[in-house]
Amino acid sequence: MHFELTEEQTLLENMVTAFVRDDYNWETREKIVKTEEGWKPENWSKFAELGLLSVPFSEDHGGLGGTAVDSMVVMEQFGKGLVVEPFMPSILLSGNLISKLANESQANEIIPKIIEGESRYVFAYAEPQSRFDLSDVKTSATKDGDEYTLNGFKSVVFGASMATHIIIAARTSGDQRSEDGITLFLADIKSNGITLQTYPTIDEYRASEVVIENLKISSDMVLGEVDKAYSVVEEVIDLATIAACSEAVGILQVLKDSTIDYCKQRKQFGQPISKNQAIQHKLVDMMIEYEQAKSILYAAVTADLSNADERKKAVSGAKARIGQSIKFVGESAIQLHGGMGMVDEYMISHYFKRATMLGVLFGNVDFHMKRFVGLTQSNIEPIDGSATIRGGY
Amino acid sequence: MHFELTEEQTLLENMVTAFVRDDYNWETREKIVKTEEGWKPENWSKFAELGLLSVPFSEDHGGLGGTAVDSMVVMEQFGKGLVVEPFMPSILLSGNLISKLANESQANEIIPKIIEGESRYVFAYAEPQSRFDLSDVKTSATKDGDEYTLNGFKSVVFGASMATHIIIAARTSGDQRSEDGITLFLADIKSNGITLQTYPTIDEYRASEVVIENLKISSDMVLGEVDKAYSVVEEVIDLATIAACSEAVGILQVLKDSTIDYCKQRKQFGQPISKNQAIQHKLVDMMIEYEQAKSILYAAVTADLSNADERKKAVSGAKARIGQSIKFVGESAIQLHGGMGMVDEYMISHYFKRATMLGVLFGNVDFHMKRFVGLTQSNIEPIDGSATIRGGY
Amino acid sequence: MDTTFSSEDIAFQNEVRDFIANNYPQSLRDSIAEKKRNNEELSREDLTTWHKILGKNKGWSVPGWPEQYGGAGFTPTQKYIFEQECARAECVIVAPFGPQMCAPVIYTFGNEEQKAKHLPGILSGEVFWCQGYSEPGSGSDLASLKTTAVKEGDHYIINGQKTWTTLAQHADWIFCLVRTNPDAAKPQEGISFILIDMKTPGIEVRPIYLMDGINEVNEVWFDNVKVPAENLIGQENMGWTYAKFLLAHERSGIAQVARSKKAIERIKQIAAAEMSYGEPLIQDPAFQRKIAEAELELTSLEYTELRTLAKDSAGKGPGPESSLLKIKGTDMQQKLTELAMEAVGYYANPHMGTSLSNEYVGPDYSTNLSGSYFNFRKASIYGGSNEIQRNIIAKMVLGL
Amino acid sequence: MDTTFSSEDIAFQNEVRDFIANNYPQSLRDSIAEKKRNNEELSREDLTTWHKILGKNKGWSVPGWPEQYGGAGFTPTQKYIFEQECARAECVIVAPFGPQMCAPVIYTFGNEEQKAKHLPGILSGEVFWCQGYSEPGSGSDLASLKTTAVKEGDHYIINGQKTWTTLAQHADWIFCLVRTNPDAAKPQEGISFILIDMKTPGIEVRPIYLMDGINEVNEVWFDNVKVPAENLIGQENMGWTYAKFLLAHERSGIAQVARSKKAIERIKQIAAAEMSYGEPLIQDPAFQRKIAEAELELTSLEYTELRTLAKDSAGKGPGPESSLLKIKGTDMQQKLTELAMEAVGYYANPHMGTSLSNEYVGPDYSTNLSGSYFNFRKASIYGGSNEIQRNIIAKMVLGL
Repeated sequence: MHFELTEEQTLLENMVTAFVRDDYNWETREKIVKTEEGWKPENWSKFAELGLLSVPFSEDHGGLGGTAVDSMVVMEQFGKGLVVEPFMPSILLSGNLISKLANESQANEIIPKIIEGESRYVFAYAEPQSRFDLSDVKTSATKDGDEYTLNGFKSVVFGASMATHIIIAARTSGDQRSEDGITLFLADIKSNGITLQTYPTIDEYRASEVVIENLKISSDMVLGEVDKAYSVVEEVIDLATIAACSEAVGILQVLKDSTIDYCKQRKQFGQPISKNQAIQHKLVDMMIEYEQAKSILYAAVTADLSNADERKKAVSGAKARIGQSIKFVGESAIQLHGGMGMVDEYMISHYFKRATMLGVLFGNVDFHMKRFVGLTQSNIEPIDGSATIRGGY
Repeated sequence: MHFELTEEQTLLENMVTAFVRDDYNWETREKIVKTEEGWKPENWSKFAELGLLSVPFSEDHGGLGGTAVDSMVVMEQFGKGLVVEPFMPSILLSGNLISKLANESQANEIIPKIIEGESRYVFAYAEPQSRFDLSDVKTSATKDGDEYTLNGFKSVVFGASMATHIIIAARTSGDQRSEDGITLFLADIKSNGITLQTYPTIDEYRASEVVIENLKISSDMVLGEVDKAYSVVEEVIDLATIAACSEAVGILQVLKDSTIDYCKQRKQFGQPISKNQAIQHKLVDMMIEYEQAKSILYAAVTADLSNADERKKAVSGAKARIGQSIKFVGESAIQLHGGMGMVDEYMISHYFKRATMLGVLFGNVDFHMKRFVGLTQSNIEPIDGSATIRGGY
Repeated sequence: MDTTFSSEDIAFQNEVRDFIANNYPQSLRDSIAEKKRNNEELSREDLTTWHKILGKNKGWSVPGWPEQYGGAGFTPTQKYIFEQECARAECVIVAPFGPQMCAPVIYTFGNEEQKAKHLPGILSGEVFWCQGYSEPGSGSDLASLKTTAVKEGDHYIINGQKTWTTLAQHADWIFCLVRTNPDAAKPQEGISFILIDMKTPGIEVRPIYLMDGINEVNEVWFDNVKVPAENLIGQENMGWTYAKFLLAHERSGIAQVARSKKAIERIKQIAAAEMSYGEPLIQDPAFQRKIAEAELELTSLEYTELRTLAKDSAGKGPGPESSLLKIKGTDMQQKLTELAMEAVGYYANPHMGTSLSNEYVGPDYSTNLSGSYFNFRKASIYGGSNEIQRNIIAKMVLGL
Repeated sequence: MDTTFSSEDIAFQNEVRDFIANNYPQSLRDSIAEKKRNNEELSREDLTTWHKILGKNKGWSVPGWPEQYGGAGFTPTQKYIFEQECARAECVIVAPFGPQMCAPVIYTFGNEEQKAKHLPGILSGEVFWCQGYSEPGSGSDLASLKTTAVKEGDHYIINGQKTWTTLAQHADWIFCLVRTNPDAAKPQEGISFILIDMKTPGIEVRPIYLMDGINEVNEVWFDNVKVPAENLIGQENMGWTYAKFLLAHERSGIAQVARSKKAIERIKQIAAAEMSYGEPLIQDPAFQRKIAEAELELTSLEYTELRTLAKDSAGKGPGPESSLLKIKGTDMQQKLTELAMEAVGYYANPHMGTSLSNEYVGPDYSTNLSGSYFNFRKASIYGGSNEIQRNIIAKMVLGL
């Protein structure tokens, strides 16, 4: 039993750490997020060079065959740098879907282009009414001969404006909320029938609303089995959720450490504010919350993720618990920074905003608590307590 | 708009305060709770003399016609003294039921005896499976001619061992949890068919399990209308809940004030522990919690309690919110007292225990939150947000 | 004990309600709604139109002033009713810097000339004020301020920098704490209170953008700014006394109960519109519980405020207990912006009102809810952080 | 990164599991269950039977001791597995005063005679120890202790009073901190560490009853108690150093994760048995949420402990981060006693085990759950209050 990284993982970590340190300092990032596009395509080429884009793919397809620990290693460091390039949506989410579902000809066509940095896919799953429920899909796909026609609306698709292709979850049968009847479709994002409304997010990423009107897709472009996408979608979103947790833990570390440093330097009433016991105890609680968040992330990445029940429990548990840490550590960081915490100019507020939005991504605390309850509190055998009750009620 | 007491209420308050101060100091109380009976019947005579036993009854029946404010005034002071005599169960609960439901002949028979201190009623409503749900009644009453036969089990009836009579809620029709079909019966507590198992409670009161086996009750002894007791029971329990809140607020004041005093006196590392900022802020939060508890109690007693919806909302709101204060103020009081807070010998632990048990009485935080939600979050008109969504989802 | 209003109070409530219904301009309502959706700052016109209308109606723009200065002379209960009605009708808030903050200092400690010169413009809303207290590095330790005022003849020469100056970009005048005696034994003792025309040469206002992208606060720089000595309030080096007086004033009304009630109402309506697992979110027990907890906390706070008010009406003065209203009031505002953001799920993400946001997305009601959440983190920081408020209660109320 | 056990560890786990299954006496289980229902204190026999059985099995009663003293010499992972298995099987806890607290001081700082005299009895469970640290008024400021030891020839004469002495009523020996130099520059510098036979004339044990009515802790009075000088550990006036060493030892294992897991399991079973609105309580969303939050907090804590353990295995030592385990571990124990009490509704009220409680009432599982809740408030007070633990982290870990 140990929590050390393997040699390969350490190399990966050092590589990403070096990228963030050398190519992604605060000024560089500030410039990137202020561009119209909101990312720097050269960084994507850099990721390709570093081999990062191959993380989720099997070694057969030239990939790294990465585990949850590999994703964690990358995302924790990306979190520390607030890296905005669409690594999570395009590689850990869409890439993983393709890795798991593409047939041999699709895989041979698509995967090399992703690894080389030529293609970027995004996955459009959420809809305005679905909230975090992956089975709530209204976007319809109706078949006519060899072709499907899709109509619908997908909301808040991160990285869509940076993508070359899109994977759309659409309903091919069943009721609006049934798990059965969901099918995935691959399409060029510039296809007729797809319109993007792109906007910056509050944490300076880019997302798009995707309007789908009479989009024609050949049945070759179905990804995986017709009607049967749900369980893989759930699995891949779960793994991406671990990635989101990892990014959050990286950010929490920055929030905690920066706040400790700030309180040591900031003087009021003639002494560093860190000399106030009330502030000391709050900093201790931030540290505890960070450690607890990191611990439950470790619990998730070392769980048996190949077992669906174990995976769901580990993922929802981590996302719910880390969501609580985000709120406490984030709000405390701003409070202890005082006015400096409020301003756009100083970096702490950006970490707070990103952490908060990661709390929403793939489901917030309430959503994952409820899912965790469903997995851990059903079929409990009641204890027998009747022996001492008289009167035989 | 004002929060002053009337002249009569001030007199009442002074009277009860004097009783607690003069006749109920800590040593006296300690002796009382250690007796087998767990109360001092002489105090009941004293209450009769002071006119306290007439609080809930109408002036027509020689009562005070007391309001929720009158109950509050008495119970807040009783709370400060941790008075164990069964004023709440016998007067504010059972007395009020009789006041509202007794027919003229019952009233003439019963009420004078209560006011004189000769009779004490208790109300048996809870059952092992009912938790806080007043409509969940399994105890059955079947009619045969002019007589009912009751069978069942009532749990945790406070003050039963001190009572002369009992009011039993029993099911005369309907399903186990239906509001309709509940009837109240008056009985001598020494009747054949009633067995009490009496025990001390963790906070040194007395309660009893009541086993009812083939108890015969004449139909003259039905209190109120057959099958229709539920709504009055709910109302009377609601008013008693305000009394429980009032007692709790009195206790919270003692917990808060004693803790402040203790922290000012207790020295560690060469200074009073109240000089530690972390302790100061905790004391401030205790004070805030106390003030907020007192405020929502005031909101409850000044609400329009004659309107059933307003009453339920005000009562459940107060009980839920005060339940939160009890936990915070109580636990903090013990923590800040350190070892001294843990011991049976020192009075603070007794206040903590009583406050905690008042948090359970008539329903805990979760129960009243749920009831409050039902009253305040149904039939909300959704806001229209569709204007800016494209694609007509 | 009686929380019903007297018939006079009810008549007053009706008067206020009617006045708002008949006089609050729809155009103002539209303008503000539009800017909210665009995440844009309000214009000076947005900020002052309602102030001016109230100013023409029996001094309602300055409810707390004594009648001799043209104030409404409201009783505490009337003030409460007035605030409640304005919140219910979602009227824009009248900026407090002139009416509630500077003016009480002027009419309490100023001379007749100062009263005559400044009070009418504050009452009418023609003259817009801002507050020059905080400085870089001073924070809650206000007395450490460094901006200097050196007397030269009949002028003071001001040098230094103020920060976190709310709405300075619109202000005609600023009231400042400045250091007139750098050698005083205690830092509090060398401070003066002075009024400065923002058009005076040497003043520069630089915007600060908060984390939601809004320019609400500013830096104000003073470079050899020449201010007539007659603008000094009261006595030189007595500014700290006036500032403390003002701080007590500032805290009243800070609980913002009526506005928070309105916010809860809106959150419920949003939660009734948003779907979760195929049902309205308002049927989700976890979300229900949070709304209920907020509602109960607010009811408690409302009665805590009413109790303070009753004490105030009885002439006992609010006292340092008002720190409690600041702590709980801001907790509440923060909790409610959080709940609103949470209600809209993924639609917390879009950031409207930047140069890059072209079209609205998401349901109307979702626009910039996360921005509000982030913006309101300020509430527990400004006006004396909530930690400082706890220190005040510990010392002044509990005697620790 | 790998949290699976090695095959050696799994073999060890099976060995422990089998040993418990074959050797933990059913009569002990019954006796403890009966006392729990009666809210009675455990007898010395209840407390030591299992200790004695473990002592005969390769030093399992003292897992942390080096093998040279007969200890099991467990690796940190083995210790973890051992504790987990004991908790799973609900074995009675081996009192830590001898094995985990006094013994490490003896074998680290004591002389050979002391080791030979005391260690075997501690290992075997024949000799029961208690800890004489706290005094009235000292609390978390341990160094302020007043009990004096004055050297007279080859004896010390001890006078003073210890308090909160857990299980002193059963103890054969007590290890004490005493003041040997009242004139030392700092209070810490005049303290010595001494072992005292409880049968020595002049010692009186007076019971303290906690708020659940249980006599778990005691006062121990010393009236001219004559203790041989050879009972002094290490050097005179160096006791504070040994005490600090001991405190670090005391905190390991304080997280009590395995026991808390068992407690959550039981709470779920109780909630499945209790009814609320005609459904099992475990279907109530508010209660579900609380269980889930506790469970997740515990998983986090488990991995925080495992991370500390991994660091420990790598020879880096646990360090003051173990204060975190104390804080969160005791929070968890308190939360779980609260949930259990809450689960049984009105049946939190009955107080069994008093002279006035004749019959059991309520469901079996409800007995004295409120007593546990009240009793466990101690957990955040003893062993250095959780406030003190936060001070330690602030200073030692965060460098504030």
